[in-house]
Amino acid sequence: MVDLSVDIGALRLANPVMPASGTFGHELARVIDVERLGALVIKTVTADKRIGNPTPRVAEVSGGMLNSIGIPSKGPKHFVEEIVPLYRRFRAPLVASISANTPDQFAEICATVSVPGVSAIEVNISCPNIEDDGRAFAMRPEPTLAVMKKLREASDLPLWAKLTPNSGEIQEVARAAEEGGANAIVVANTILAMSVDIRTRKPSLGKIMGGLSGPAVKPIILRMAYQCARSVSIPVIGCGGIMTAEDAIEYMLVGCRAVQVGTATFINPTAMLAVIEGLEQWCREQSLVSIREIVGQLGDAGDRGAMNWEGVA
Amino acid sequence: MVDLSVDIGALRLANPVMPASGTFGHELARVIDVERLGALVIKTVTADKRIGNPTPRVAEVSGGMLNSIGIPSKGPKHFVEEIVPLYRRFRAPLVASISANTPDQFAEICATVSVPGVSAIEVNISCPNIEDDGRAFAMRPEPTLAVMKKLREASDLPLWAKLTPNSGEIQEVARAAEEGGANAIVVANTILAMSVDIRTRKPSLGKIMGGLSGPAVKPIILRMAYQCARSVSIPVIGCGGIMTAEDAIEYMLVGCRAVQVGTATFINPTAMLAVIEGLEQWCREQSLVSIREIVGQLGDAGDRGAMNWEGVA
Amino acid sequence: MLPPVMADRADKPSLDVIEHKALILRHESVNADYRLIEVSAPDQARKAVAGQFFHLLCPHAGGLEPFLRRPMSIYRIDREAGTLSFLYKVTGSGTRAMATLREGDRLDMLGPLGIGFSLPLNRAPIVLLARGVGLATLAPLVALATERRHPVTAILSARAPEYLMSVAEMRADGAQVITVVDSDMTSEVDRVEDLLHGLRAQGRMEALYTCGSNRLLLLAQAVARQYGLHGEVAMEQQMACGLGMCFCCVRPFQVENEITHRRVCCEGPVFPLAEAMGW
Amino acid sequence: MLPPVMADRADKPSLDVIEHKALILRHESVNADYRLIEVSAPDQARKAVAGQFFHLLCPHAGGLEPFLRRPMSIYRIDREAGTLSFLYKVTGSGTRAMATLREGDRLDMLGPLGIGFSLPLNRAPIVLLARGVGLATLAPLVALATERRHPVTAILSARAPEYLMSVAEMRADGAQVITVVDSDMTSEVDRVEDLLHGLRAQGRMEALYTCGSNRLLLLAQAVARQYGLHGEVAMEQQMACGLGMCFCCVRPFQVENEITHRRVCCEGPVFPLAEAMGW
Ligand SMILES: Cc1cc2nc3c(=O)[nH]c(=O)nc-3n(C[C@H](O)[C@H](O)[C@H](O)COP(=O)(O)OP(=O)(O)OC[C@H]3O[C@@H](n4cnc5c(N)ncnc54)[C@H](O)[C@@H]3O)c2cc1C
Ligand SMILES: Cc1cc2nc3c(=O)[nH]c(=O)nc-3n(C[C@H](O)[C@H](O)[C@H](O)COP(=O)(O)OP(=O)(O)OC[C@H]3O[C@@H](n4cnc5c(N)ncnc54)[C@H](O)[C@@H]3O)c2cc1C
Ligand SMILES: Cc1cc2nc3c(=O)[nH]c(=O)nc-3n(C[C@H](O)[C@H](O)[C@H](O)COP(=O)(O)O)c2cc1C
Ligand SMILES: Cc1cc2nc3c(=O)[nH]c(=O)nc-3n(C[C@H](O)[C@H](O)[C@H](O)COP(=O)(O)O)c2cc1C
Ligand code: FES
Ligand code: FES
Repeated sequence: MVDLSVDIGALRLANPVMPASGTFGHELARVIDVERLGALVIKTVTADKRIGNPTPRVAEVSGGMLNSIGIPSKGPKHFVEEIVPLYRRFRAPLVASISANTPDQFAEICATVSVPGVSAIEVNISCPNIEDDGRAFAMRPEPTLAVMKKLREASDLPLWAKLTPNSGEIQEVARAAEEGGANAIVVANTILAMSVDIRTRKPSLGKIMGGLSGPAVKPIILRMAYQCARSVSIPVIGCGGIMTAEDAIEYMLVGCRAVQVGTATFINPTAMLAVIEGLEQWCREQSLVSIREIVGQLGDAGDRGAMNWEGVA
Repeated sequence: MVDLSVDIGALRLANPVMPASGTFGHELARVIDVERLGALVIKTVTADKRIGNPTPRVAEVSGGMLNSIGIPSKGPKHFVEEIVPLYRRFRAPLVASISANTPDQFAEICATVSVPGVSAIEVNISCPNIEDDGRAFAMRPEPTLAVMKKLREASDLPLWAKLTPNSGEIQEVARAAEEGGANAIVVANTILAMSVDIRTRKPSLGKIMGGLSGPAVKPIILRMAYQCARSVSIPVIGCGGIMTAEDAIEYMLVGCRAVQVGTATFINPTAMLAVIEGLEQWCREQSLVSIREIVGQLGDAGDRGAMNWEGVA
Repeated sequence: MLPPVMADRADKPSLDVIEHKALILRHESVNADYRLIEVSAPDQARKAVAGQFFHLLCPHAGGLEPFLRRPMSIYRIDREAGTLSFLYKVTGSGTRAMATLREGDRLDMLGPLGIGFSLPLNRAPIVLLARGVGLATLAPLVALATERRHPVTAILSARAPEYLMSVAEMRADGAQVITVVDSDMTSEVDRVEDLLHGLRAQGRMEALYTCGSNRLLLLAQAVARQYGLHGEVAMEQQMACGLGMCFCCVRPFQVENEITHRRVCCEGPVFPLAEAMGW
Repeated sequence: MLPPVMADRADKPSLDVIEHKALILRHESVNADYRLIEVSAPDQARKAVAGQFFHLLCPHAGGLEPFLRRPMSIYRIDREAGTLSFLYKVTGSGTRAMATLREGDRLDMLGPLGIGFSLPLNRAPIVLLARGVGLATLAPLVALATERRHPVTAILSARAPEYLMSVAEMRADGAQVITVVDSDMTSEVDRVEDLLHGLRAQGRMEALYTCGSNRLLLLAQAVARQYGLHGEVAMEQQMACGLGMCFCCVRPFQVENEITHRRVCCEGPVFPLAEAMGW
């Protein structure tokens, strides 16, 4: 019997597999047994009410999809009163995801959603900070540190900082999040991208640009997860292009304590359960007692030829 | 008869299709008629001599490949004396690609390779600048401006600045390159990525991390090309994941004057010729007189539903 | 205006959605554009309601494309035989890939999904106004309504006679079918409007259902408003999850002069005619 | 040490490489691991030389994978019949996809590529030392050498007798074949070394060729050095372009105690035995 449980700070998860925010809702319980998931991370809720971006909001690209949903939101009050209760019936811990336009708004909503029934808060700092002319908080270390400190003061719940892969300095941003009091970091959100329908000559998305997700992003996000895991001492949760247990194992080998699965669920609603089963089977094959044994166990690089690279070994 | 010619600054190309640096060499003339290409961009040569990175240097990923070649180089003298003459026999203009570890070395090699037979110089500022603790020049606007000014002084040939998609502020970098005297910008180099062989638990690449190229990067680089084309007035050359004429058309619609094809040539050595033929045919179908008519001709975003988005249209 | 019979709605939270690889029993082309695919799916056939759809995984035709699932309305439900059919137009990568499936292959289908049509009370006569793909969506409503003893008139609009579909099936199901086509201009909006007023005069129109054309949507809205009819429209939007989780599939609706945004996959695809927005 | 006959080399700049979708004439499994595929390719067969390879495009098995081409040595060249064969081991995504090809399908092949084997002068006797995949690479050298009247001894090493391949073919081509296997320990390095000294004593070894095993490479280097033999080894490395453009396929070599890096695809795959580096 393999032990799949992992600890994200103080929070113990039955297994390292959870949905990625915005790709999961209680509706999935109509198709699969969501009780079996390590945690239930739900759609980001913003401090303000939003209708989201004009359609089309989704487009297909090679090896993935673009989305420009834009976080439609009914605000924190509706979230606490209407959404949180919907998840009471599930055993798996509920992880809220929040976002806001300014550090103060962010801290305010963070406090508001720190209610019983919420086990941790994923702070989606990949969204625009209007005080830094629209740049996402997590684009740079300074605003990341500033907002994390405010968030830390606003709540006693575990805070997971979700980073943006659009930053050119994600390691520094990860360190800033840790310094600011994050209990874990999630690597990462979608990569800004676009596509064009050459028949109509229009952008495929109503917002022109949107977030790329799916298998196409995996090698990029895996690299960032590896860099971040080596830069911080808090747990790193990998998220990007995970379709199979093999993908999840790659993320854990480079140092991730847990993983989030997003787009895969759209293709196959049972994808997360298949990842959990695949992890368990792989552990058995490798005769591992606990999945925790593989976290960060990346071997040395280089083939045999590399041994003589600059002279006889 | 369709006019496929485009102007990159003062340099007129017979058509907008050229190879991406490092994915082409005179060896391709053994398989296809390279005379038909818009230009011949060859492998980057560095100021110093280098053996390149240990093997494995290549790995397959979903929708693309990773490489960690690391620019093996015999230096500028060998380039001018041995390589440039090899291309005399071809009609298509030769574009050198250069790189260096410091702005001064960069300027020096730029002057050295400014010889007859070289029609333009692609300056690969996506490589580490040891004076900015190993960060690539093009990661930030300031070092980009600084190195471009030095390069501009060093040569009278057209300079094409090749940017890195790993930057979080590619528009600002593009503007800095223009301000520094670039005659065109190439968007973009490979995206830093990695993958793991879970059987051996080793990184797939000897260098652990390497550059992602191929269809997987197209939506990301297309977005950057779009952003850059709107930020600068010099020509933008799109480069990332182009496998077909349709891909090239997407790049031209978002504002690229020309395109470079890299990885596709490895899969199909005739890919560039197929792109040229496809462009010509598409122009005929759209009854265009010149391919230049479609540059930047991106239509308005949004579907019918979007018309009533926030109220009746 | 007659209230809808909620009992016919399929959006009960209790409803569980099935992901299943169903055996393909039949797969043939109906005309130059359309193909009909029939699968064995007894459980889904028992649950499925006219107006609902399935989210179909198209076979990979080399490349990960088609990457996302494709939504398709239920065209025919045969509870006895335990079969479901889809009538689809070959459009792009997904439907092209679907067209390659052979009898005996499996079709990975997720569903039934969404909210189906609701019927007025007291066997009131209903009118269907369908064009193009809309036909596939409205067809099963004929069977449902006639089964429930509602007199049904179906106005089918198409480019030309050869593009008219399932006229015979609908007649067999007991509907009066009126066909109009562009080729002889019978499909023009004002002429279809005359038809509707005529049907109303004959007492054959207490409720109005439409799908597949913006012009017909606007017409149906006007006529329904004029006579205070119960009306419904089935709408389309690009989808990712098909389950209500991703908010890709929203459309704007007008409720008391307020714009609200609804998800086609779970708050539709069938919506109150009065609230839909055309352009 | 005998100089190689440059005439046999295939690296003339004049050589043009063909990308062609060749008809598959035969495709069968040889044993649990290996499959043999034969294609019709008259032009390539005329050009191809033992030791060269083709860069093969594997069919897409759903997903863009296998993305890159796969290098495969020429196993058999039949100029009269205008056919080429490859003997390959089913390893991962690419070869698995290749294994799905059927007779009558097309195989997209780029080549011939690289530098082939060169033979010593004066019909000098040669010895081949092959293991595993190395056999596929050395096999055509038997035909080339016997054709040129070189006495050929082929030492074939394998895990067990059932994994020995093309023993009969080589004998038919006129080679003396010695088989050694792990299962009875005849394949151990020191016993193979004894065989080589024996062959030298019998005057049957003026040149030595090897492929497929690092242990055998080190042995061959030692023996060739001892007797001053002309020696060659065929090496492998991951490839992208296969044409010498990308520098993915380099390996380190030792030339007068200097390390130099060479591209397997165009400076090899056949290299001077003395300069190759084992580990
Ligand atoms: C609820 C619902 C029911 C439908 N029922 C039917 C039906 O019974 N018969 C039928 O022929 N068609 C139906 N459609 C439309 C059908 O989904 C599209 O024709 C199909 O997705 C096109 O896919 P493609 O890859 O062939 O075309 P592409 O244009 O290549 O598709 C590209 C992307 O756009 C999406 N897309 C394209 N057109 C539409 C559309 N009209 N609606 C939603 N998404 C679209 C695709 O799903 C895909 O993600 C229905 C759509 C919806 C929303
Ligand atoms: C010049 C040359 C000649 C060869 N001749 C033969 C032959 O005749 N018969 C035969 O069975 N094999 C031969 N090989 C090895 C063959 O290329 C690999 O077995 C094959 O590429 C494996 O691909 P895969 O997708 O099945 O395995 P995977 O492990 O899935 O391949 C993953 C990646 O690694 C590369 N790769 C894996 N193993 C090798 C290898 N040994 N050499 C080079 N690249 C590799 C693949 O090309 C692919 O890019 C030769 C290799 C070279 C370089
Ligand atoms: C349709 C869609 C909606 C998303 N919404 C959110 C969101 O609200 N908040 C958030 O932090 N990430 C959101 N994401 C990003 C995902 O959580 C995840 O980071 C990303 O999709 C990469 O994972 P994947 O490749 O497994 O999908 C969304 C992604 C998709 C595809
Ligand atoms: C094997 C390989 C080697 C490369 N070498 C260089 C190089 O030397 N200089 C450079 O500027 N870009 C180099 N690149 C990047 C390409 O020029 C190009 O920017 C990138 O591959 C994206 O284009 P593609 O998706 O069409 O391949 C290399 C790419 C590959 C795959
Ligand atoms: S398709 Fe995901 S919410 Fe409708
Ligand atoms: S494979 Fe490209 S240089 Fe050898």
